[in-house]
Amino acid sequence: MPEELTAELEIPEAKNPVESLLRMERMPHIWCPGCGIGTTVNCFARALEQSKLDLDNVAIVSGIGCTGRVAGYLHLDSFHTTHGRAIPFATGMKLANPELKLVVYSGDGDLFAIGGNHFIHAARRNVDMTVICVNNLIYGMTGGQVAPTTPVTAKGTTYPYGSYDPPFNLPYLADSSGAVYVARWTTYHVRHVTKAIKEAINTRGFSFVEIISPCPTLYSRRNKLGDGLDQMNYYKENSEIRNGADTKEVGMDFQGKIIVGKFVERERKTYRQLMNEHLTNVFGDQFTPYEG
Amino acid sequence: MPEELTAELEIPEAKNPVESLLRMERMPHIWCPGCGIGTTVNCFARALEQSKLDLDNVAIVSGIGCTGRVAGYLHLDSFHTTHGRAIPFATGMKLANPELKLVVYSGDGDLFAIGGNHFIHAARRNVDMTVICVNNLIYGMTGGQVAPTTPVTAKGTTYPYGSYDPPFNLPYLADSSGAVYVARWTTYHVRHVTKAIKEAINTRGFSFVEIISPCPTLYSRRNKLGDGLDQMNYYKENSEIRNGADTKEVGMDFQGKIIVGKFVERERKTYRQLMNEHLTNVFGDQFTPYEG
Amino acid sequence: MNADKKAVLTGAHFIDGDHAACEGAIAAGCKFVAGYPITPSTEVVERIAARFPLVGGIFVQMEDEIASSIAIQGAVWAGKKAMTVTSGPGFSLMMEHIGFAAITETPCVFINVQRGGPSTGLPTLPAQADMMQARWGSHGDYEIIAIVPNSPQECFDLTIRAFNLAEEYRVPVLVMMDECVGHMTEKVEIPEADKIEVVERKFTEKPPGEYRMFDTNGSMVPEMVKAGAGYRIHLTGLTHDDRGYPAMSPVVHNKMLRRLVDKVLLNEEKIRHIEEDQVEGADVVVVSYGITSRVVLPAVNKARKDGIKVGHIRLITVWPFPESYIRELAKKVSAFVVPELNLGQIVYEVERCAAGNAVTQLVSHAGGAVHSPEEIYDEIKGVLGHA
Amino acid sequence: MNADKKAVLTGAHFIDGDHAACEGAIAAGCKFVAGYPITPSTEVVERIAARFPLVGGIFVQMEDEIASSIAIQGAVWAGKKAMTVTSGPGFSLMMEHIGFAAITETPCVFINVQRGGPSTGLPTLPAQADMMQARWGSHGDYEIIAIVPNSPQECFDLTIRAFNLAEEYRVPVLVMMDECVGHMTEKVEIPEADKIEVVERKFTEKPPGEYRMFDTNGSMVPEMVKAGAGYRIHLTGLTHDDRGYPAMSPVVHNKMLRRLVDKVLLNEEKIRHIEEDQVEGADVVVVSYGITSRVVLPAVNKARKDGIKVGHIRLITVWPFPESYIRELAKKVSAFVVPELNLGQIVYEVERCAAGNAVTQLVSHAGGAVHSPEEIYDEIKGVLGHA
Amino acid sequence: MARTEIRIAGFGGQGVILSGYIFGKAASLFDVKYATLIQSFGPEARGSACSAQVVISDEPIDYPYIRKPDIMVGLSQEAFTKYCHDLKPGGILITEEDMVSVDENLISEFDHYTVPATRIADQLGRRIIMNMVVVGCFAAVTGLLKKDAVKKAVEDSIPKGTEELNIKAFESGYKHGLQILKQREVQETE
Amino acid sequence: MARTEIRIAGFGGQGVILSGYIFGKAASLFDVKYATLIQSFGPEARGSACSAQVVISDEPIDYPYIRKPDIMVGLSQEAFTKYCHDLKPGGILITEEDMVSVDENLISEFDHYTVPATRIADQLGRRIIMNMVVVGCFAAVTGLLKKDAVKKAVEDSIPKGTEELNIKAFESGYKHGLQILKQREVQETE
Amino acid sequence: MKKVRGTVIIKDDSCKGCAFCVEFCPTDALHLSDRYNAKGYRLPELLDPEKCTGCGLCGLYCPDFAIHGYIIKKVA
Amino acid sequence: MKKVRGTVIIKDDSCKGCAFCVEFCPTDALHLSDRYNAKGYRLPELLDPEKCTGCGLCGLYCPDFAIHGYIIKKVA
Ligand SMILES: Cc1ncc(C[n+]2csc(CCOP(=O)(O)OP(=O)(O)O)c2C)c(N)n1
Ligand SMILES: Cc1ncc(C[n+]2csc(CCOP(=O)(O)OP(=O)(O)O)c2C)c(N)n1
Ligand code: SF4
Ligand code: SF4
Ligand code: SF4
Ligand code: SF4
Ligand code: SF4
Ligand code: SF4
Ligand SMILES: [Mg+2]
Ligand SMILES: [Mg+2]
Repeated sequence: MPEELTAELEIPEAKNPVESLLRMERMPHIWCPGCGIGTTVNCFARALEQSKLDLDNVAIVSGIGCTGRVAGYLHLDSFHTTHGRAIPFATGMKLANPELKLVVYSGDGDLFAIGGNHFIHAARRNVDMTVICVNNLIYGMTGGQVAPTTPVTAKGTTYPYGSYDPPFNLPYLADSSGAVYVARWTTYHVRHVTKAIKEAINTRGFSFVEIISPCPTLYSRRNKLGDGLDQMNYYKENSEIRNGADTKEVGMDFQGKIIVGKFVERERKTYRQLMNEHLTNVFGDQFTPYEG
Repeated sequence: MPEELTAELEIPEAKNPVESLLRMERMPHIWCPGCGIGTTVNCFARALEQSKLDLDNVAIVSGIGCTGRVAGYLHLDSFHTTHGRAIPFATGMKLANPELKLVVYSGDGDLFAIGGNHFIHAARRNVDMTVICVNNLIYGMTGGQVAPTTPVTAKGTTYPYGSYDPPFNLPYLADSSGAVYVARWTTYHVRHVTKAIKEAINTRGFSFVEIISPCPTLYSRRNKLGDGLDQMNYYKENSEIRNGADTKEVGMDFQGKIIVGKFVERERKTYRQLMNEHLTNVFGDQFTPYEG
Repeated sequence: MNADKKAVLTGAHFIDGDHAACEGAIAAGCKFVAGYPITPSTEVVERIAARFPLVGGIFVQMEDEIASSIAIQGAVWAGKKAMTVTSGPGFSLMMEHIGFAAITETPCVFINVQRGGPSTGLPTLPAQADMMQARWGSHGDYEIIAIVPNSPQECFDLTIRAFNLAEEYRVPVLVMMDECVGHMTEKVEIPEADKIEVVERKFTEKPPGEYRMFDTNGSMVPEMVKAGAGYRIHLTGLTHDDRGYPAMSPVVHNKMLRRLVDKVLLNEEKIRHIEEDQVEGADVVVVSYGITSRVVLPAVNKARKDGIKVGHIRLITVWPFPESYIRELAKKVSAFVVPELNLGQIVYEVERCAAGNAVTQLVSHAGGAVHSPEEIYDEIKGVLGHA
Repeated sequence: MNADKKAVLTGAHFIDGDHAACEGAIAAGCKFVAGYPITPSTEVVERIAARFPLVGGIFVQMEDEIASSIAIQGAVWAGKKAMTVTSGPGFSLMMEHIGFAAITETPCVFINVQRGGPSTGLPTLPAQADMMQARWGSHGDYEIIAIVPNSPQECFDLTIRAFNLAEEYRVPVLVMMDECVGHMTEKVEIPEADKIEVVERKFTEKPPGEYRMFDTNGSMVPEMVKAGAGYRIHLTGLTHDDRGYPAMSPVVHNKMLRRLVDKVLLNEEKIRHIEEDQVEGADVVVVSYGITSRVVLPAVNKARKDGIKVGHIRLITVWPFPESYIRELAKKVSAFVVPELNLGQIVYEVERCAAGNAVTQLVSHAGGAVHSPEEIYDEIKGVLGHA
Repeated sequence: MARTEIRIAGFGGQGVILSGYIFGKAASLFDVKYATLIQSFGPEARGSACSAQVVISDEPIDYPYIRKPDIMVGLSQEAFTKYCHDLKPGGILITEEDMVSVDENLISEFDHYTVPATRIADQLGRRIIMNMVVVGCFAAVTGLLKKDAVKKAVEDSIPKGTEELNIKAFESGYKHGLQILKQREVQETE
Repeated sequence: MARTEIRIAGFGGQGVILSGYIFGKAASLFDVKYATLIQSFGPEARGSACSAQVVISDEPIDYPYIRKPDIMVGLSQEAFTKYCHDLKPGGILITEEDMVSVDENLISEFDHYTVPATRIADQLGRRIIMNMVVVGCFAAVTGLLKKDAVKKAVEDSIPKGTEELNIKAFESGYKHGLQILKQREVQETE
Repeated sequence: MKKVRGTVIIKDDSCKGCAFCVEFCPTDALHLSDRYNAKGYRLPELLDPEKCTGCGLCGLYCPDFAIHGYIIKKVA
Repeated sequence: MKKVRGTVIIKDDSCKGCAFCVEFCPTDALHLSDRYNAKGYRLPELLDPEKCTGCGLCGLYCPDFAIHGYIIKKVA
């Protein structure tokens, strides 16, 4: 900051607003230059702030991966579990204490490779939680292997000549499994991401936000797509906002168009609502609702 | 058979046609009176016969469950694997020997509870195999617990006051994961089931046939729905054939209408086709296609 | 603390071991159970599912055992007591999360109703062949506590004890039942709630600023907090320092691991739970556990009638293994006879601790049924050349 | 049989242990690899993925380790040699399928590149803490073979040996590497294809009518067939009879289990692979394996210079444990020193077999790094009061 | 009373396990004895021959399975054939009169009683309570447990609202048992 | 030659590991020595300070890690600061001239050489080959390995098509190293 | 002479009396008889041989592989 | 006097030079300077203070929490 200015100004926000949500003692974080994960954390922090939730009641659960490290940097009750198992951990937590707001924050490999079953089952049950997936189209933490999101022809270390393994269309999978809120944005769309996260955590039930995010170190470099900034510009130029799009239609190709937007927003009773209503029906007064 | 008749007749088919496909030395089977699994086996046997496949090249893979025991009764190369893992076993087998025709034959719990992830991933990859799911809406083998297919309000031992756990709509899940052939029938529709299985095994890619089937011992009895025959009559009276129906619309309610039919039939390259084409593109002559 | 009156089914019941274990869990204050059906354990969760709506608890049937074994840990960090229940194949799938519970010091209970293995094996018949798996089945070094009931009554009693030990030491506690005990129906006396001692979780009294997650303040077991209490904790399965933060350092790893292990091993005498019968002055001592301990009795009685000085010890807590106890005993007796419903597991520990001071003789039964008392009798006689 | 010329990368290479293991697998005739990435093992499958399209093999990245560990068994029954590769957390997830491979006698190879545990632990740093898990991690009784390389060269050599042993005994064979060996780069000499001995699968020559799947005809290992060959076999993870059919009977179970275990244990001497150094006449013998065996050398040399009669044995095959060998040796030496990158695992076996005839001293390092030679030296000196 | 081993065998749906459960419960909750019930589980046990094993004793029961039953109750031919060889020579054998035909040779080896339980149940209006007739007969002819204890166990083990019918069945069975005993006494006196 | 321990340290992207790989390969494939290379892995090792450990010896190498390196190559300030304390007193220290400033006190403890590798690489047209300059300099000043062996290892370890440039860089580094040695000789002679 | 086109074979031992065959025979040719097999299951029987067309549907339904129908080639 | 509405604070140590802030500042107020931090990353800098509106977008983009912009309440 130019010196002349600082001298004469009051500085009302000398602290980066995200910092109040971070464990600053753990900075710098491990993410690479130009990695988009940190950007998503900014959005998440703003969304949380705007949501006016009591932050003491927010619990973050991550699996394992570069994105999985998010939990460790957030100054919230945060749980860095095992690879793929953030959702069932969060399910246990949410069912055991309905007062908690559960946010699962993890990577595409974690949530949809090893963790795919938990995702579809939690969505089916409509357990009240928000799942944020930072989709960098690759396994970052382990060094750039192909993920079930990697577009065909893109290279990863395990498909070094280009992948021929057709990827999932995540919003479609979420939609067809029963998620009540489904949106996709990229790290370029910081304001949309913020809004989407806010909407998702304010939605009762299983909500899902996918954020396409650059992994310069492993995805872009190997695929000769430049650095993080190049990916961001690709997102900027090739994203098409199509709110309400049929999720069937939003699959992604290698460096093709990215359909973003809020795709699904619907009402469904949560697992706990269904349970309480059903058991009250059956037992009337005798039913002892779970106090916790 | 009335005695007068037998005396004077030539009996051209004294052997039940299904017997040539069965390990008769293992009969009687373990299935309860009125259980529909045996009926599906009849259909499967007919379908296989009609398909004119070389039966030595057909491999059956089951998981664990009442339906899982099918593998053990079929006189084919048959594999009774672990609970939920029939599909990845079959994936390994098919990729290792493309000459084999792979049929996964298992229960709803096996394929969609513990095995759900393998199902969606194999469908995504479009590994060439046929998955036959005998959906009795319950875990039979373990004694009648609720499955991820059990309709809400139906009782299982683990939701003894009626389930409030919303079930999957299996054809929709299969469809959205990428299956190239998706059909649902009931054990009442024996001819349709036969035809569907035949079509499925003749389709290249990941095909899926769901067969709704009675479990009198555990599902019907606990839910006061009578015996196997009562369930069959319910299927007869409440099924509606709607070929080409949007799979989104074919979810099932407790004793409600059952939409049956062939829902999906589409073309997609199989995993192996994609692989061979891609690697040939990359390597030309240097590519050494897998000889197996 | 005593058990919750409303939840405890005080009185005498004729129920099987699975159901008794369920009642034990409820009496111990368990409020969350996640499970996935598997023979011969399912009756535990079936009863839980029937009972919880009336006593205030949540049962959820998860999509598999992996999910169950981590969901309970989520519930624990939400402040509840929780358990899961399974048998061999499901137990194998839970191994990763036993390690997670160990490294995160998450108090929780796993019930394994053992059946014949390996793999699908003999689903409806008993075995004791997951005993070593209970200790060694997850990767890396860690210690757990494993206890083995031999009757429905003990399924009740020891499930309570399991929950109590879990809270006391912040370890996963494994209740290693078997099909025979699980499916056997006997009288189970459930005491009045205020006669049941229940160990409550030791939540810290420190305010958020002062609390450090894995700082034990000189004791071996750190105090807990729960999510939503304002502590803003971080929990990880990575090697971590006192604050709970990842630290990829051999030094931190060493410190963390040693405490995880020591809090169990150095407290072995306190955790120890052994039933002794005429061990004083015995020539031969039978070392048994679980259902096998009952089959031993007719054999021991017969041998005693023959004039053989035979003692019997029953390991109720099998892990941590009562190492010093067996070491001392080995110096006094000539032989150990170790009957197991497996091809030899706990006998390895007995033999090791005997250190050549006493002969160790396995009486192996592959499972599917229990030993005949004669098999055991023969070894008691044979081991010292009485035959 | 010899290796396939086209596939073998004959020559001297400067590569790491992971890559060497990949080359070993290819040389051994492995044609199918299913895997799921995990540090520090991923380089094995990454190289496989790069090499297979050029030598005719299929690599598939599965959705998780559970899928990988069963997909390879499907491939084996389709007639191929197959393996999977993982590290701690993934290894824990594979436990159920190690049991399945054991009971179905499916020859296959699992590589576990050990890292610090439990749980996520120290993902990028070495340990030897899955050694007991390798033997006991799946439910039920069974035996496997586990071998432990200490250099990239051995990663190559022993991976071939692993495939050969798998075929010979029809068991899962576990190659228990560690992060240090896996990521260490050294010279690896790959011989000419016709110098590499490869054991081919023993397919039966009996016609379909006469062949019984698990009839061993007096040997201990039944002959195999593959799917598609007209035998119409049935394979199950349930307890099964000679035909491979389920038989829920303790008698059948006993027969089946004893053979599964005996074919490994009774052949222990044949499978045994030990490197001995100045054991004859030694007072103290260091027993080591894997990377630790290299760290031992400077310590042993120093102790010898001090005049201590110290021998060194390195276990290359750790499971089946060379029980009779250690038993005999214990009678001749005063002490064993057992350094391990864990809190004590194989030392339990050494101590048991020593049976009080020799002192057994663990030198434990929690992992994350290797021992310093001094730690080991101190124990060599200390154990006999030389200090 | 020393250890008494009992096997009840029939096919699924006959209430075999419940019968065993009632004996065990009667002994351990309403009489002053110990009891252990063991049953077969699993799909293999569904439908076809199914059996309950009960051990009753004055002392704590160690070995939980039965090895040479003192008493056997056979309710179906298949089950009877499968298990009858185990019965201790001289042991008590109770069979359903219409369901099981017992070989002459065997009868002489055992202390044999038959009970037309199905017929009696049919007369009472519900075949399903056949097993309570058997329980009643068992109580009478074995004298192993106090009648009251068994009756209480019956009441305590059946669905609410069906007490009357079940107790009627029990009493009929008990009466039938007493009658046989009386006849025998008469015969023996003669 | 006895066991020689070498550390090369810098930040990610500088080709630190490749340099170590080349030394090891040169020694074990193209010279007649043994070599072991160990590198740090993982996300913690990405970006920031990264290091390669090489042991070279005439005899088989037992202990694979370095403990007190005989030689250290420092390519970034951060890495240098982190690792320089390990270096054996009197050991050879090679640093990148523009990237690393070395404390006067330290210089006197070690046998210190600097190489303007980045500048030289820039002159040759591609900064990325900076590490080959370092390798060349290392070969010259340490004399540990035959020059030819190192050169061959360079050729054998780089992407096809880049040989010329890399060898040029190597030769420049080598020349620079020889020059320093010569200067020293001169100085010492003086 | 009667016109018999088809008939069925029933394996008494295998039947479990579910009555699928009886219910779904398109010509109502079968009925549940008064015979029970050794396991106590009530057996089906061809009530009216003339009705049977030998369509085989009973066999396609039978979960116990206990019945199968077929067309009679040669009629006496 | 210049009209300065907003400004940014940059933490040099945290920056990794990705240039997200520079690229996506809606008013192009930032540029990559010639300064490098200790880790060798090139640092952004407020090129034209007048342009900065204090919209905060740079901070929302910055993956390293190294920059944040804000509206100046009191202008000298
Ligand atoms: C059971 C298990 N298997 C594998 C791993 C290794 N592993 C760690 S993170 C990861 C994938 C990470 O990819 P993703 O979830 O997309 O996160 P990213 O790093 O890309 O943010 C894998 C395979 C593990 N830790 N545990
Ligand atoms: C890992 C594991 N978990 C649980 C089980 C127990 N189990 C066996 S079959 C089964 C479910 C069977 O349900 P389904 O697949 O619907 O088959 P069905 O019996 O209804 O045909 C379960 C949970 C097991 N064998 N293995
Ligand atoms: S590897 Fe990729 S995802 Fe991981 S921190 Fe680096 S850039 Fe981000
Ligand atoms: S339990 Fe149900 S599914 Fe299983 S065999 Fe019996 S009827 Fe069929
Ligand atoms: S063959 Fe056809 S017509 Fe004849 S009995 Fe069977 S179903 Fe009826
Ligand atoms: S369908 Fe089969 S089992 Fe059922 S009644 Fe007919 S013949 Fe018997
Ligand atoms: S606050 Fe807004 S205008 Fe100012 S530099 Fe940042 S992005 Fe640009
Ligand atoms: S966005 Fe952040 S890390 Fe990137 S250049 Fe700007 S201040 Fe530096
Ligand atoms: Mg990712
Ligand atoms: Mg089912």
